[in-house]
Amino acid sequence: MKTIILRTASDFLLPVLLLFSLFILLRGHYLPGGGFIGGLVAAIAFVLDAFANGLKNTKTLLKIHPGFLMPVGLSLAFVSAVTPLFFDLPLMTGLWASEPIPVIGNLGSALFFDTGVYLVVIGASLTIIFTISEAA
Amino acid sequence: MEILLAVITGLLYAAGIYMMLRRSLVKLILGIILLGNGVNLLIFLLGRITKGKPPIIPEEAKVFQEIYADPVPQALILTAIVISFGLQAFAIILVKRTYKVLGTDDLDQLNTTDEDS
Amino acid sequence: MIIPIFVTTIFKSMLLSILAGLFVAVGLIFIGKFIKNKWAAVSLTALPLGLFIYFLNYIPQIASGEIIYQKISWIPSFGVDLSFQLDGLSLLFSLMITGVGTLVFAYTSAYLKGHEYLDRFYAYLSMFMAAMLGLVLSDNLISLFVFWELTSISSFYLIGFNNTSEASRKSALTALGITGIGGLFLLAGALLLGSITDSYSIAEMLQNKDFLLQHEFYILAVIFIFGAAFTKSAQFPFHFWLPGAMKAPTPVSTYLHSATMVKAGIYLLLRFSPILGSTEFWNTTLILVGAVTMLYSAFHLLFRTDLKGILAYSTIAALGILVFLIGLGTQEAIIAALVFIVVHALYKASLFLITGIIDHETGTRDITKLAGLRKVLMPVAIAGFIAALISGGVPPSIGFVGKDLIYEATLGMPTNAILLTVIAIVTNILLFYAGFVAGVKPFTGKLPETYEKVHLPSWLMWFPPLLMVSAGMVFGIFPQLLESAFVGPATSSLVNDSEGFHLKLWHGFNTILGLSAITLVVGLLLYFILKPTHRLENFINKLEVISPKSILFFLTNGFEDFSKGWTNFFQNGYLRHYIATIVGFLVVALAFIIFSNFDLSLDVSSFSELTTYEIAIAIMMIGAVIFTVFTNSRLAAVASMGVVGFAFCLLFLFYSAPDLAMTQFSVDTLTVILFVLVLYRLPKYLHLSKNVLRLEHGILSLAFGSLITILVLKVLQEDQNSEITNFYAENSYLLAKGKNVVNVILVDFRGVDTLVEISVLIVAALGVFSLLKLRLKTRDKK
Amino acid sequence: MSNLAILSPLLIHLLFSILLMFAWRSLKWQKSLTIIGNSIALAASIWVFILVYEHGTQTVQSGNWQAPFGITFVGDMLAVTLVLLTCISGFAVAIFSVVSVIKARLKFGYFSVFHFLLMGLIGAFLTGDIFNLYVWFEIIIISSFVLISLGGEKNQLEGAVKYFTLNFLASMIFLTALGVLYGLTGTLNMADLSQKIVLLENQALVEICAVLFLVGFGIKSAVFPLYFWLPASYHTPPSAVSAIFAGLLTKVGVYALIRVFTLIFVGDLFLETLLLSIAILSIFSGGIGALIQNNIRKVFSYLIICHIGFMIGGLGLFTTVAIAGTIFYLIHDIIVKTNLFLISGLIYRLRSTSSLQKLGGLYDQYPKISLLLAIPLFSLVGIPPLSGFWPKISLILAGFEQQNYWFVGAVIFGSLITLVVIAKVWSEAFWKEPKPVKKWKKFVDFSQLKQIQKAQLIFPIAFLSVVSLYIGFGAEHIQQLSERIANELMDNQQYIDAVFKTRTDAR
Repeated sequence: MKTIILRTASDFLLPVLLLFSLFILLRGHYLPGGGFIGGLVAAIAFVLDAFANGLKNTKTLLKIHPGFLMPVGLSLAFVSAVTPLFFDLPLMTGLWASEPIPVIGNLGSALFFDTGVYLVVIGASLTIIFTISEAA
Repeated sequence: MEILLAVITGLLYAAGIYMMLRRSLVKLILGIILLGNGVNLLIFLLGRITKGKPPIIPEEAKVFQEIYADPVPQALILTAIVISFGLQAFAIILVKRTYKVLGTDDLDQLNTTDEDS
Repeated sequence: MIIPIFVTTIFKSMLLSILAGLFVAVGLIFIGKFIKNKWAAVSLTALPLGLFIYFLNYIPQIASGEIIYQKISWIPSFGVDLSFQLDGLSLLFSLMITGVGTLVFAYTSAYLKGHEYLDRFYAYLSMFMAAMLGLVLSDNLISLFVFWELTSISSFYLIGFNNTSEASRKSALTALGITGIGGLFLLAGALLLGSITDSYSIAEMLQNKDFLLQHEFYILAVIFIFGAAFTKSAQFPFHFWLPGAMKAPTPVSTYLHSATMVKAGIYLLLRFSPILGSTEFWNTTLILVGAVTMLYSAFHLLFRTDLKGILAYSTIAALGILVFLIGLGTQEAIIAALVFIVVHALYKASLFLITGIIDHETGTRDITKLAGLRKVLMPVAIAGFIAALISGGVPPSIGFVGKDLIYEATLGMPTNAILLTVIAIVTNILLFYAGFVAGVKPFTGKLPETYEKVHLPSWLMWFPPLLMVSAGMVFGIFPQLLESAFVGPATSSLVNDSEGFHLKLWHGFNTILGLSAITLVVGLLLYFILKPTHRLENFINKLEVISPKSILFFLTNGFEDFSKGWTNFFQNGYLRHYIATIVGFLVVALAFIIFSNFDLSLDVSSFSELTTYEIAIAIMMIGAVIFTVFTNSRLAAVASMGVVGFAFCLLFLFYSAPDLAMTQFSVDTLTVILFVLVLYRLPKYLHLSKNVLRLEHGILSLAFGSLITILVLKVLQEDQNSEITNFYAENSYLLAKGKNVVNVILVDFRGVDTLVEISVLIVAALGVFSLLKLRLKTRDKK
Repeated sequence: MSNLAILSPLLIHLLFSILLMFAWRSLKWQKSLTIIGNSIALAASIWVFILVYEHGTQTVQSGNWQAPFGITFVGDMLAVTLVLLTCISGFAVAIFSVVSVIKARLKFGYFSVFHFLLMGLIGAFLTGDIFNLYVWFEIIIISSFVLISLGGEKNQLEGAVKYFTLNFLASMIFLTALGVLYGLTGTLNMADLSQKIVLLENQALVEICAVLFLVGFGIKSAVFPLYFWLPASYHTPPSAVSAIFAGLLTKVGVYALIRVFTLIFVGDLFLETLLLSIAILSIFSGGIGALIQNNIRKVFSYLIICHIGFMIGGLGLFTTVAIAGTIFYLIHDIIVKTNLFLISGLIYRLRSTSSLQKLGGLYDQYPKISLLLAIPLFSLVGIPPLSGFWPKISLILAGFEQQNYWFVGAVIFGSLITLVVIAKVWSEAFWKEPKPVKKWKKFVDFSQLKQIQKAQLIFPIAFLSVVSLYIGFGAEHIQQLSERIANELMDNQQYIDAVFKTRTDAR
């Protein structure tokens, strides 16, 4: 699998795909996309990289164990879900910044939530795939 | 088209169940995936299908002006797909591990826990 | 709420009298080890003795016709309360329970001296006594049932007291099983009666008597009550648990299985005879069952050589007599029954205690080996002799009075008087024999050498039986004592008009005296002629094959085989069998509804047209599915699965679901990667199933698939107008500030779904991780 | 305030599962955290229970979207009672796990998944949205898959494959039913469904939908003829895991059946007959299955099936009295069944076997523990006045009222067979002389444990036994509660009103 072409391509592809996944995440509120799809795309990017450069390289590139992303992402989602409770609003109530921000548009708790989803999806998918590749 | 899709739905259910009824662990997984797809299609179809009108509000507008596809089933299916992914991944690993520990792919060999001990 | 109730009412003494036993039982769990020295054990006797005296105090009040009623609210929602009624009948039983209890408690302290589990034994006995008191004092039928079950459980523990012996355990289980069935009958009966009369109070049922007798469920209620009474009081064909129960230590046999617990069924029948009695069904059934039980067990005792066996069968016979008398139902019969309850308690308890002494000192209960013990156990021999006299109805013992009453009752019957009397006489003759064999035979004749060194045990053991039989003689000579204190009040609570009837020892020369004489003479003859031998016992044991016990065991074995067959048929270990059953069940249910309700016509006008693209996608999908199912290559199957997935993407794209298409695409990619990673480690396909089975499964699957298709088409015919969709469309941007409605639903409208969904993913990942990384060594198990 | 209150036990469990993931490496932290988390959740659930008990049904419209547009959480009396019971069981099992589950398993996320499982259960009880219910079900089953296979022993895997497949099938059937329901009504909120479904012309389709739900939930609640996964798998994982499964997992299926058949599909004769038939057959099948087993945990597994029949039967009779009986039985059963499997774990620890043939002598060797164990065992049988007895009154009375003598007979049969089975267990495991057992080399016998560890094994059992005793002796309270719940269920307008009451003041 570790052909030169694939390796070169993936060196190039990984940042592009990651950027793309972020883009998908951010635009999700307006166009097709969102945390799930973004996360899955990012995961595929890393998987491709692992195929091309070997699991070890990808892992060093990642620096942290992908599993760590799961609690982090879930915490993010959890926090954005429970924050409204402190304003005496029900769980998951959307909170919005009063002014839209350029590029992203309206900034609200929904985006934090979606980012949490994004991280969890990356973490979970990579944990699954990496564990299997190590064991296989 | 709905008729054709309804038939395909039925076919996916039938194929899923048939594969689950086989003795091979691999076929069991394939059956599970097929059945999952069948269910997704059923929900999609029963949410009434619409061609070429994605549920995205046009850039200039604030509400929909014309007919659009029902977004609710789409959201449900999206959730279901991701959940199924988790379950299927787990199932694949479970099968792999089972094969490794038991040394067989034959489901009929997996009946010691039902025997009286 | 519960606590105040108990605090305010704890001093209402009747509840306390019951709780006392339970407190002692619980206390013994914790301080049990201190009672193992002899005097501590004796001091426990203070419990029944105190209660006995307490109940004695009530005699004047009750005799004057008063009924003491106490009620403590417990579970009003169910109409269940702790209401106690002390009338003549309850008082008679309470005195018997506590009186015999006192003697048994004292006896036990010597009988089981130094036993490792003496504390447990006392705990069980105390619990039993409490339960039994509760049973006879309860006015509420449900709380009566509560205590009824407690007696069964205590009995289970007492029979299984020697728990390392398999026979003990088996007997305990049998007894519990039989009385358990009875208990459930009682529960059903109680609930039925309660729902008919709208109250569980026995006193209130008595008020509604006429209504009950007319009710369509009268027979059913009676059957339930009979079921309870017959099992508890060991009536044919449920009698066999009682001889088995003799595995328990002798004090238990004395207390539970002759004097008190087995009389609970009798108590129930007596209690209900004013309410449900006096119908033909009631009387006939009781007479029949009683008579069969009497004769059957009286006949059986002839062949026994084990002293406790003889006593067990004679107890069953006595219980039969009681049921029989209640069945006769006349005033004379009820009085006879009440007197006989006391008589029987006195002599049978004594005989059991005596047997216990013999067993304890000589180590055997085999009647063929025992003789001449009077030389070493004189006081016991005296007690035995008197007990035999009472049992045989020899004047001037109270037994004579009792027997007279029985004959009087049978002779007084308007129909079949002769037949009934003959049955009673035959039984009495055999009981006479039993009493003499148990009470006299071991003490007469020549003392075998082996027993010369036997010596008299502690007075705690021989004094109780002596006391009881003495009471029997005193009552015989002064029957009015018995009448005023015990039988009179009890009679008045059961019979409307009890005036003008008095117990007498001497009625003058009449037919009844003649019958008594016949009983006496024939019984004595039988005793001298018939010597129990093992040969006879073996002979009768061969007949056991057709006894109710064997039949029941045969049936339970059959039931067990059936259970195995049934369970293994359904739970046979084959996953495909399970799936097929479940899907089959679903298919049958769905098909039933579909074909009984639907016309299968279809209105196609609302459906969209077919285009070439769609047909192409459809063909691709169908082909891929079929290929997945039938290919022989795993890799090809996985690949065509992938094709199915990508066809889905196209479909989603085509039908306005871009988000779905993207998700499906990514997920599909990952799944295929996963599959490929794992697949190399898995074996190749084998052709495992037989073709017939494949065909069956194919038909089942296709049936299921077709039903789903029909269902889908039918649902598509209905109008659907989704209110929520419209709301989302209108407010997605205005309120939730998003234009991709699917995404807005996911993160806002239905964000909780998503929160849980990512948790699912996490757990799945954790599961995969642990499944692959965690390897337990076999030695690390659990 | 109510915004936070109803969901607090749920959020606490979620929070602690996150914290536990962060504390992945430290076993000590994991143990302390789980005990703290479960204690807080227990306290919170008591608070919620009292709140609802005093102020009536509470709702939370998540995202502040009014029903039926958002996901509504409904804390009615039934839901919060079950949440309370879940937290009680969870608390007991967590403490039991600390000692009884081996380190290797604990190191691989046992507690984290355990909290996810409890969260899922609580969510399933509270949610008022049918698709959300599906999602909660999924977190429950995936957690249970992980817990049942954690450790990957041979028989665990065998059990897990069956458990997985059949539960997955159940989920798919559930999802199918959901799709049909949405296709018919265009809504997912259960209160809304209840209103819309009666308006539908084609009631046969509704009936089909109900049958699909019945089968989907029926598999989860292990009724005849859908129970096969249960006896195949419940005895394979560590007993702490089986305990939480036995106590709660099948009951969540029962809960879903109760909810769906009192709120959405009401008064269909065919369905009631079907429910009653499977109830009677479950009692029968489970009872005779338990009779012939030798493994003590299998005996208990079959008893679960038997007693599920009692509850489903009460639902099938569909009168207030019967439903009250079902609810009472449910309350009793959750506590007792959890305890039973903890007991089986303790017995294993005492004797290193679960085989009835080899067990024995417990009563002689550990009399006080034995008497403690006798409480749940006899509660299960329903020896009056212990907890299992009282609901039978309601069930039998309802059976007489509806003149369904088959069901009355089945209840009596089930009670009798439970009595015989438990007496047999007692006689074999506690009375008989033990047979020699080959122990694993590393097996740590009870006597070798430290005092604190012994306490951690005994305390949960004692705690649950005390709860059982309370249910038995304080039956008046439980019955009043059950009747109240039954009345709420039979009059589903209350539920609907509670969901929609704030519709007017939407934001």
